[in-house]
Amino acid sequence: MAKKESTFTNMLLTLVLVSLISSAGLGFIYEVTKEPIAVAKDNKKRLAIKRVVPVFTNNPSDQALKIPADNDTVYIYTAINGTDTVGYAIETFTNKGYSGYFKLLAGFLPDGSIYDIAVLEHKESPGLGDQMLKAKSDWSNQFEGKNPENFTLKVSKDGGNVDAITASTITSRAYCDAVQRAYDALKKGGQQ
Amino acid sequence: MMSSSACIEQKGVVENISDGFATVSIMSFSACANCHSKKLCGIDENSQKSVTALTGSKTFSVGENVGIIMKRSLGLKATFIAYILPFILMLAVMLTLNYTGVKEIITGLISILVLVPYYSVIYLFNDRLKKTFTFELTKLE
Amino acid sequence: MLKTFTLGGVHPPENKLSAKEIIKELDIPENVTVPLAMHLGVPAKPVVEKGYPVKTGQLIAKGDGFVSANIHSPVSGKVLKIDKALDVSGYKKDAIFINTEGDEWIETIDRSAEIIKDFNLSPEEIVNKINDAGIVGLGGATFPSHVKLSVPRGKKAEYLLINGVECEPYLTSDHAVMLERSEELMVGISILKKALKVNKAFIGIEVNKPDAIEKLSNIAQEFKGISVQPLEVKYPQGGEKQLIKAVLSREVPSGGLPIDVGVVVFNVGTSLAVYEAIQKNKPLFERVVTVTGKSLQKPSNFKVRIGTPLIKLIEAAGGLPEDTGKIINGGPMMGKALSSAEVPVIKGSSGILILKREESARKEVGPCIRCTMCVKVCPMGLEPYLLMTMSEKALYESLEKEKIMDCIECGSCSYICPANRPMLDYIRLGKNQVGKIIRERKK
Amino acid sequence: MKQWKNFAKGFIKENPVFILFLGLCPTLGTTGSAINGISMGLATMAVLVMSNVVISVFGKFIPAKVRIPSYIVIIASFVTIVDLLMQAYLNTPGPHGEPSLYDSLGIFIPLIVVNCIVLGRAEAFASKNTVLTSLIDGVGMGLGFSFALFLLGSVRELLGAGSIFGMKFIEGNGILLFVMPPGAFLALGYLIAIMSKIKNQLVNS
Amino acid sequence: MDSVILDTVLTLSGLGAGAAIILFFVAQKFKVVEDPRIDEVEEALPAANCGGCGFAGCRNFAEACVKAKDFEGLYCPVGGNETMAEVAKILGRDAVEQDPRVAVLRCNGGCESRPKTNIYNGAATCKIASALYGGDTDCQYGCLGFGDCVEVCDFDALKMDPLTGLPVVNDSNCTACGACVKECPKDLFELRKRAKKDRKIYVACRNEDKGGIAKKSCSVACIGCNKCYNVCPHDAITMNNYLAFIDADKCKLCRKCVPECPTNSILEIGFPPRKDRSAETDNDKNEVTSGEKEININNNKEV
Amino acid sequence: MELILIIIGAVFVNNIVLSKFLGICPFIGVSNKVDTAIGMTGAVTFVMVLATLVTYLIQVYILEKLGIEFMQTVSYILIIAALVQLVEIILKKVSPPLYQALGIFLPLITTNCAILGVAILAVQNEFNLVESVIYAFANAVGFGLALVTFSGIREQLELADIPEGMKGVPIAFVIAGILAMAFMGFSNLV
Amino acid sequence: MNKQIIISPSPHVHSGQSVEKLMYGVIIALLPALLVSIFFYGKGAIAVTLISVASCIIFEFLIQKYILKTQVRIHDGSAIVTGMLLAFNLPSNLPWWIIVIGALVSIGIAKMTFGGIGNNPFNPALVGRVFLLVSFPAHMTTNFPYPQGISTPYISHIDGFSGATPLGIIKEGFKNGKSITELIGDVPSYTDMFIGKLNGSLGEIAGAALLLGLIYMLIRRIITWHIPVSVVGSFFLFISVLWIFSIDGHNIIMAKTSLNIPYISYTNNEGALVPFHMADPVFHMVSGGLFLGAFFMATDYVTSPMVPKAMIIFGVGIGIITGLIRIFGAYPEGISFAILIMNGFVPLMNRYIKPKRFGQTN
Ligand SMILES: Cc1cc2nc3c(=O)[nH]c(=O)nc-3n(C[C@H](O)[C@H](O)[C@H](O)COP(=O)(O)O)c2cc1C
Ligand SMILES: Cc1cc2nc3c(=O)[nH]c(=O)nc-3n(C[C@H](O)[C@H](O)[C@H](O)COP(=O)(O)O)c2cc1C
Ligand SMILES: Cc1cc2nc3c(=O)[nH]c(=O)nc-3n(C[C@H](O)[C@H](O)[C@H](O)COP(=O)(O)O)c2cc1C
Ligand SMILES: Cc1cc2nc3c(=O)[nH]c(=O)nc-3n(C[C@H](O)[C@H](O)[C@H](O)CO)c2cc1C
Ligand code: SF4
Ligand code: SF4
Ligand code: SF4
Ligand code: SF4
Ligand code: FES
Repeated sequence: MAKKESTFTNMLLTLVLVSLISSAGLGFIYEVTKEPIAVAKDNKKRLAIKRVVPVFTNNPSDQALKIPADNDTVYIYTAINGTDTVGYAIETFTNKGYSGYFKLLAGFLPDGSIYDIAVLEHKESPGLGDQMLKAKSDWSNQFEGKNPENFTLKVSKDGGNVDAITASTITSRAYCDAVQRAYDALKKGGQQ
Repeated sequence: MMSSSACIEQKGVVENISDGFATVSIMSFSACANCHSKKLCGIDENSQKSVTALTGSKTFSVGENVGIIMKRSLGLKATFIAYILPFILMLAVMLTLNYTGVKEIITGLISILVLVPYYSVIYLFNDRLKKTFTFELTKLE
Repeated sequence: MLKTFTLGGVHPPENKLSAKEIIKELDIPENVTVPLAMHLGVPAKPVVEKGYPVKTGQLIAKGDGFVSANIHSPVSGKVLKIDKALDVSGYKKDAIFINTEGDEWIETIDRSAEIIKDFNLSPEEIVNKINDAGIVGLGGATFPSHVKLSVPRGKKAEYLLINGVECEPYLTSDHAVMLERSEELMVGISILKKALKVNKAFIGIEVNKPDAIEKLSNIAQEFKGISVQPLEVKYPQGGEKQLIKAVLSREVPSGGLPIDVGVVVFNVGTSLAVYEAIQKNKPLFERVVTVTGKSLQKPSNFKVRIGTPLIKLIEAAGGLPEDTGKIINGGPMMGKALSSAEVPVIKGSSGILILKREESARKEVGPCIRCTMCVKVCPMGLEPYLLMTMSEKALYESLEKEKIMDCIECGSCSYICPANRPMLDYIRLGKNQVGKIIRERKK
Repeated sequence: MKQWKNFAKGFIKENPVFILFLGLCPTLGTTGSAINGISMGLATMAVLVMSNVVISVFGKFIPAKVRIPSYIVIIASFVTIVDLLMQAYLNTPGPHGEPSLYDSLGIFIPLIVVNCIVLGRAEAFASKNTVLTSLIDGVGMGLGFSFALFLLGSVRELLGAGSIFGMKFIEGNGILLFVMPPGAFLALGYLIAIMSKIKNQLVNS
Repeated sequence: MDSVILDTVLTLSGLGAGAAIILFFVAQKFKVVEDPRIDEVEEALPAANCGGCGFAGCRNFAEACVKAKDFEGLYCPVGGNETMAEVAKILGRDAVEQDPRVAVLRCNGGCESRPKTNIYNGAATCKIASALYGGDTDCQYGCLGFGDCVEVCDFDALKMDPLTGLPVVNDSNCTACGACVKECPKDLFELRKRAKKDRKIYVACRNEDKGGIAKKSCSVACIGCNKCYNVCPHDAITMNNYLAFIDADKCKLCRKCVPECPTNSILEIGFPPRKDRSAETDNDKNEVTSGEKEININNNKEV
Repeated sequence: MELILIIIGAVFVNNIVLSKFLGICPFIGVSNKVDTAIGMTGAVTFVMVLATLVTYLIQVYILEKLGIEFMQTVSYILIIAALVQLVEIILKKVSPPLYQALGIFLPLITTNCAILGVAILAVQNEFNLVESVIYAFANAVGFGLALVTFSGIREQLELADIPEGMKGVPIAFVIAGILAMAFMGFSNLV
Repeated sequence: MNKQIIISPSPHVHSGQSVEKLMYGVIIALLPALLVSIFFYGKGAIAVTLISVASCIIFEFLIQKYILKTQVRIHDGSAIVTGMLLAFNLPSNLPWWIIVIGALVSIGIAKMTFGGIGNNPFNPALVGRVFLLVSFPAHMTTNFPYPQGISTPYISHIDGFSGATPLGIIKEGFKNGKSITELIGDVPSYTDMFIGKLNGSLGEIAGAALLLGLIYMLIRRIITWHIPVSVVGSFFLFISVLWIFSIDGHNIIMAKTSLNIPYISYTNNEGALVPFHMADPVFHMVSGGLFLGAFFMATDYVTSPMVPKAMIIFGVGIGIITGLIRIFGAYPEGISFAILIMNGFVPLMNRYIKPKRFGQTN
């Protein structure tokens, strides 16, 4: 099986052929995976929402209510089970983290009490600020079931009801700030 | 080995000799050259390059193993002319065009195309460069 | 502020034990061994054979080429044999063995004590006479003096520097010469001035020899163009490059010679030898040697014949102490440790130092902690720690670039190193190899 | 027997990471945890096996001078396929919202294409050997690579987070540095030293 | 669906074609690819990178072999004839054979036969010590014993014998790379032809002093008495500066010279014990076994 | 200002080698000599910037226009491979002596993952053209900074007594680890 | 009989200087600071120092003896220095096992991996310290006990047993959007900080005592002035320039806090206090580990350049990077990082910056 000679046409032909077959195959796989990829992307938000509000049947991420806040936007997703509104998942943020910006998804029940909160995006320090993650500590559990109406979203140092993460008051403050912003947006959105 | 000497030496083989100049082929190794597994990793693109060098007063024969010596500073100079300068040119053109509000695609294309005149200029300066970049040959025992 | 050189330097304890001792003449030994290689350059060729009768001062070996020097018999007697003998190099090399009979000098030598101040030879005649007399540098390097006096074409000597620094601890022979032979020394310097056609000569002396400074300063007033320059005490001020820097603020360029900055340096002993050769027709066959050491009974300065076994000097100074650890030809910083006390005095022997056993042992070597002390003390601005490591790893190319050849082997680096690293040992090795490579390249 | 040797060499004797130092970027970049490490290893293995097979079949028909670009195209295609598949099926976030496998491997998936192991094997091995041998070689090398990444990932996770595969062994955090970039370098450095020692002992005995 | 696939195909084919064109020119310009035989030759070499061949490393040697027309001056002492035959096969040339050689130490002045007269206290390397003086014994030709040679041997073929203070060559490891020959400042190593069963007879001394002096400094020194020279039936021995030298090429290992030497400075190694003199000499010989071979090393005791 | 932040970010805070783990092979392989490291940095700067420029245009004006972003990997790698070779040919054609000098001085630039990685990251960060190019440049500088520092340390270690088992690659990684740790001091600088 | 005399190359005498003497000199220079620390922190300080020094010595011994199988040279005192300096960089209430990990990293990773004393490119104590800082941020940033048995307005004002250092308080305050005027009440006065009445790591609290140590080392000629002066000087200049730029037309005045402590403050033209988001240079000089780093850690022989000119460049680099990290970075204090980063450049400096050679022709 002698190797092919490297003439110009041969080379051109081979490469084009290889490209052709590869790209055809790729295009095919792309088509096949297009759906699942879209679903997966969609699922990500859906799954996050699922974590912070009770069981729902609609697709909350389809319609989001946009509330402008501090030069940015807070999104409110409404979770509906059958016909009942079972909760609101609110994509909120803060700029006051130790490393500035981070993003939360705060779930509220229709009565305004907090159902659960998830961190979407953050750069807080490992070992300190990142204790706000569910995966790292139970700290964020203290918010569950609290209604900001009568639960001051401030760390105890500042006269609020929140116990700060050890050695991470800044993150704790920022977290409260973000949740408060979500709550404010919910209030505002409720008025709309 | 620590090489703090002012010159670099490469080994090569004399291919051709004509009045005062010898063409020597040397091995040029890829960035992976120092990696001892280059043979397993196919990127072992060592290619042969030939270098023309002054023979000086010594006499060489075809097929002889020789060393090619070049001043280290020349290497840095070559890098500068071949890579750094065009890069600066490219960046300057791009920033200027961008500043004057030319469309992005045009800016991009012109920035690339500016390399054409640059290398043409180098082509014109070839004689000068030839005088600058000279190499010396040594005998190897 | 006293003048001194700017870069580096150390100040080891001076220990000038024999500073107050006047020069004593040592008895002539029964046998002398005169090595043929007592100078830098090609060994001399013997002009006598076994059984030849010789007189004191008679030429027994002739300089072989330009950089070489004549050798004269230090005693009168009979040539016993010409054979290999252990000398200060630590190797056996050719030497002329002479059996002493009486002390009959050749007639031309003027043995009177009178100091002759006038001289009227031309510079060329002076250089020739110095060549004939076999004078080599007595400062230690034993470089043939006539070579130094023949200034190469295109260069011009402006100053003559006389090296009376004697910066090595313990040694006092130059000091003694300056004190006791001051006037002859001055005449010698005048002769050298004439030979070099220079108007100005400086005698550099460290301030730890105040009596010498005073005495020479006084006498210098009689001699035109000679002045004494007191210097701060700092080793290695006696190194010619350092001395030139200290006295004249000139820097001999790297790889250059003093003459490149218009200077020629001679040792005081050499100057005295020049006086004796020119004014008294006396070739170089004896010299002043310090015999010293803390354990020695009588540290002394002796005037001895070349070829005398060192043991004779030591015996005259009270005998070899029980706990002797090292016998050193020269000072503690640059001198050479000898493997035997039987080796003969040569032209370059300025002193014999006996160290006690506990002073002699080197301490355990540790890894370099990069404390920079060696760099700070190196008078040549080198990085000894680096030179040592590169020598160890045989990186000769890098060594050359790091200017290893500039090292004057003063030993300040090894002296100071807290990790007791034998830097100079390795630097010498490196210099050897690099020197070889350079010579090879020149070919 | 020979095939077995061919298969087994990737683990210690010719381990791509510890002995041959290939594919170091993904090795360092994806071993924050054991699971990420092993996933990256397997993804690489998938590409390696597929490209090895394809190239051992078609390699002979490719002229020498376009060998490298053709291989690159083939490999890049497989990489893209793996990328797409992972994006589709391995893209679910963890129970606490941890990033999905696809997200945490990030840029290192497309970078499989420049992993020397893949191209190197294609060039040096697959193009000269039969399909079966190439396949076994691919699996062996791929497993060796996965093993290395798994080992490094486990060490880092254990030291850095006190867990392996997410199973906690200690309360709270470990030595955090090990899950950060510097820890990757340090852990790999010492692992290489240890593994080459083991290898030398194996070779000598 | 179609448009995506079409776009994909078109884009990639375009790029592929572009790459092909570029690469074609690349290939045109850089036409010579490294001779693949270099790799093959390198593969065949022992990869010791010891420099014994005179090249910086095995690869350089491989290049030289491939490029040179014949094997003149090219020999890998480590791989020996087998390797060179293989290299020759790869290159389709005739192999050149060289006699296998082995290093021998031409000094036998151990601590007892060569009493120390000084204590050396400088940097512990032979090179530095030899620059300083002849050595810590009266013999300035002999081994200094700091083991520079041991350091440079890449093959574990040398080790210092703590009893004698001399290096010992392990014949089975020695590849005759010559590193020790280059290293020793006293020039004490010689590469000698390997004879059958690694037997050898050589004068283990380099002392060029006259007999009396030599004998005084070392009891096993060659004193230049000419006795061996006179007895050798094959003219293998030459005398120079009161020192005998046995030419390995001429020596037929007849062992006649050995008993002649009044100072026992001729060593015979690898021979069965002599019958007639066994009673006297056996005590003085220290049987050292290394591998399967038996090597006799004279233990430097005065007879 | 934006651009300066991009530069500081890529050079110090998220150094391509020490914190993003790209281009480790040349980092370990070509870092024995300081001069070569400097030269390599120059060459990599040019290639990285050029590659990012071209891939940016391809991405925005072909792949995204056609909606085939998934072809990123394939097209980038082909382009980069061809580009590197092209530069060599042009240099050779344009000025043989220059080319020869480079040949003696530098190893060939290999398409390593740093170049591809930076091209992809520039797209992922949604930079515009100028930002992408500056980003590529900054990463090249970051690469150079790490490479040159590192080669300096390794050159010095040639003279040190490294324990046998740690020699070579292991010690290189330990140094890289400590260097990466030191660079963590820059975190959050931008 | 021939006496065996010794022979060796020259020189035949030695200055008597030794590694031990130098190291014990450094230890003596560290003692004043240690005493101040023990005075203020009590048993904690003693325990941390003892654990650190002991583990450093033990690790060095074990590694030399059993892993590297080289000569054991713990007697040279360098492990003690490393141990002390590591301890000086730690809070006095650190759990013992973290200290042991730190010592293992210092000696095992940063020193012995490279072949032991003299070979390590990075400062061992600092590698250990930064390792711990990154690995155990909670323990290493916010948990510094306050001095015991001392009552200063600052300490009595604070509740709790431990907290962040003044630098940490300032950094945290700025992050929370507070101005220096609001924060200054939470930190000690300048003089208190200088003499050590503050919370911090063992060695960063006593500027005055460290200064004493520096003077001792300078007199004994253990170190030269170049590095300490250039670090502190460039740091001061850098911070001053930043500060002056950010003052931006406001007036500088000496004000008094509610506790009657003088501090530097700022007013606008109307004489009203203005919020200001940078601490003044004096504050930066007396707080944090600047002196410890500049006097004892940047001067480590092994990891600093060999030539005065390079030493100054090295020092200036440290000063500026420290300032950058303190003002802009994530960490309240940056000198450890700054020294480690500049350690990385030392080989390049050694390569390119050569001493002035004798007879150098330009
Ligand atoms: C490297 C480093 C990272 C930090 N990361 C965070 C963080 O992510 N979140 C936070 O709130 N504080 C962080 N801090 C701030 C300190 O822990 C700060 O002192 C603390 O927020 C004070 O809070 P406390 O009042 O709970 O002690 C960090 C400090 C350092 C030095
Ligand atoms: C090859 C050589 C040539 C020399 N030529 C001269 C010379 O022309 N003029 C001169 O004054 N000294 C000359 N010297 C002598 C040196 O300057 C110097 O005096 C001698 O080497 C001893 O130096 P030292 O005592 O500092 O060790 C020469 C030395 C050597 C080795
Ligand atoms: C380190 C060093 C120290 C020296 N010390 C002295 C000294 O103290 N006295 C002296 O006369 N020569 C000393 N020399 C030799 C001088 O450099 C120089 O060779 C000598 O003065 C020239 O004179 P000469 O040729 O007459 O010996 C020293 C040389 C060196 C390298
Ligand atoms: C002036 C001086 C400063 C030192 N500073 C340190 C230091 O900061 N950290 C350290 O681990 N060792 C230090 N040492 C001790 C020693 O040099 C150090 O352990 C070496 O780096 C180990 O190779 C110092 C020693 C001296 C003499
Ligand atoms: S004096 Fe000694 S320890 Fe100090 S730098 Fe020089 S060699 Fe190293
Ligand atoms: S011996 Fe050489 S290197 Fe050492 S201090 Fe003296 S001149 Fe410098
Ligand atoms: S044989 Fe030579 S190199 Fe070896 S120890 Fe003896 S003198 Fe040294
Ligand atoms: S003993 Fe000498 S010749 Fe033999 S292998 Fe060792 S170094 Fe080479
Ligand atoms: S450069 Fe990244 S894997 Fe090799």
